[in-house]
Amino acid sequence: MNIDQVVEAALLCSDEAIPVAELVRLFEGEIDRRGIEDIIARLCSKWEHSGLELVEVSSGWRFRTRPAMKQYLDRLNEKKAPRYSRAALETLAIIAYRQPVTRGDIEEIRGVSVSPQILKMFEARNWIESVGHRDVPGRPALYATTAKFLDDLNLKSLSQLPPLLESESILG
Amino acid sequence: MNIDQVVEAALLCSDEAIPVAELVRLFEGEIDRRGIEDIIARLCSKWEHSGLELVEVSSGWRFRTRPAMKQYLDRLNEKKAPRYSRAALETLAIIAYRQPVTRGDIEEIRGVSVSPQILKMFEARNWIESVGHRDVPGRPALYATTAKFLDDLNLKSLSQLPPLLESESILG
Amino acid sequence: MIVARVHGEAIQDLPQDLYIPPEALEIVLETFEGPLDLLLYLIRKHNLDILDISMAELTRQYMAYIEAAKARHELAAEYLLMAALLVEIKSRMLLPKHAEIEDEVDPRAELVRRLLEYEKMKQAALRLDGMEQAERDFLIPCVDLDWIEMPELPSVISDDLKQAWMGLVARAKLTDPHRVGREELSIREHMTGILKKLQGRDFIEFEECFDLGSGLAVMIVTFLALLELVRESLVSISQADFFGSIYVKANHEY
Repeated sequence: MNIDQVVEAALLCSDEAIPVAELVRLFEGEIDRRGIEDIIARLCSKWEHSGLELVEVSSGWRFRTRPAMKQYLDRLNEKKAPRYSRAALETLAIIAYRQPVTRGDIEEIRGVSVSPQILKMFEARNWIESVGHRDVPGRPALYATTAKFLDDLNLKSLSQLPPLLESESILG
Repeated sequence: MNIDQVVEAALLCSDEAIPVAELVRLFEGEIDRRGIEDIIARLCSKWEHSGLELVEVSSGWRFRTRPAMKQYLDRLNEKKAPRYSRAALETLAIIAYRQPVTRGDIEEIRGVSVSPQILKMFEARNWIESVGHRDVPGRPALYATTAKFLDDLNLKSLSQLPPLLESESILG
Repeated sequence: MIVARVHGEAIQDLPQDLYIPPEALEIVLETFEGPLDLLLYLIRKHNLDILDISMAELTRQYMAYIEAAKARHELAAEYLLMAALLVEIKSRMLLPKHAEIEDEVDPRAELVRRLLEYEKMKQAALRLDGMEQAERDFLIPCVDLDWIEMPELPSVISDDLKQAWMGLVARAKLTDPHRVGREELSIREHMTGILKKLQGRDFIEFEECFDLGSGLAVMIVTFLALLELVRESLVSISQADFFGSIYVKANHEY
């Protein structure tokens, strides 16, 4: 077993950077820091022309992928684009088209209760915000869409949302 | 960027085995399965004399350290991987060789009750999973081993498990 | 040295007639994985033929063992159940065979089948343990991808919203269609704008609601938005004196 191979395997299998002082322990102290540094120098040049590189970071040495690899490796990690549930999209549509609305308004239009998670989710994404309170018992928050919502949907203003006049034809 | 380097980096950066069909996606289909298999063959021989080897397991190809490396690498990690108790190992063996089995089946074979912790432990490691329910009162869960179990034992399929002893040899 | 207490009586020495050598008793009960494991141990220890077990012998050894063990341990019920089974098999074997019943099953058959199956699994467990295992015997490299993965959020296009709305309308079969056209939508946009201006403030001046220089059309829409806010009781408009300043007040302020 070649000493370079041991250090290489240790670095490839570690999910954290390993300091030289730690690598010394691989050989129970039989190889000193200088020896480890020599091994690292050899490994650096061995990996010079490959998809990975051996780099020193604050906490020690570690392998990492070269940035040029990203475009390829990203293709493996392609996840299915997440989608919002119908309930979420309808809630968003109501806020966009009927703003400012309270949660009660949304529930009245949808005919079912609206989970607070949906509103929180869109608030967290900074797509909706509370712009005031309706002066009725409970003082419910009035929700409206934000500028970020428009930006993210590539709209200049709400008036660029698709018009809904066609709804008459649906209703027949 | 050399194609071998891309596949090598992808395999070194994945904690799970990658099937050939998946590796094809690295090149957006420009290299077919045969091409990927050629790359893998080249990588296998490139890594032949090193601390890691490229192996095929049930869910695809992946690198692993050669067992001879473990004694060195263990010096870095204070925490030793757990050894399973006999009760745990026997439970695992029954699930592996007699799957799908219910907890009752396991108890019948071992002649003692099976602690739910053992099943939970292997489920947590994703080595076993419930694959259905037996249609008897109580509808007990049927356990089977997973692809990860095979991968972690470096096996391509259940048929690579060691054969069961013939009863004659027991009589010895 | 007290080896055990039986019925409160201290036993100094191991019983002499015990077939189990003392060293076997040194093995604590926990080393056996149950009665089948113990039976296999006894069969092996005494070279009994598993396919032709001498029930008298096996039962006596088993009983002796669990009697001794019982004195030291809380014995699991499975061990006692097995004792009952052994005695039952032994007694059935004492009964004369009926020559006329051809397919009379050997009372030991089921026990032998279970012992063989258990022995197979016991061996399989040892072999599994002998196999290379991830983490215990080898590691899997996992080099960091050196870029931060941003969680991908669902993308929405404006047509999704339209479809969602149309779906709502269709589902509700609204008799009174909400005619939300371009104009009305911009009214609602301005309603939101006025409410945003009111945030954190008790009131604003009427003029502040309007974005001067945005053109007459926008001013009119803003005015309509203000009227709509009043109609929906979201704001109130007040004027203290003739020709004095007009204030727009958010209704949530008391």
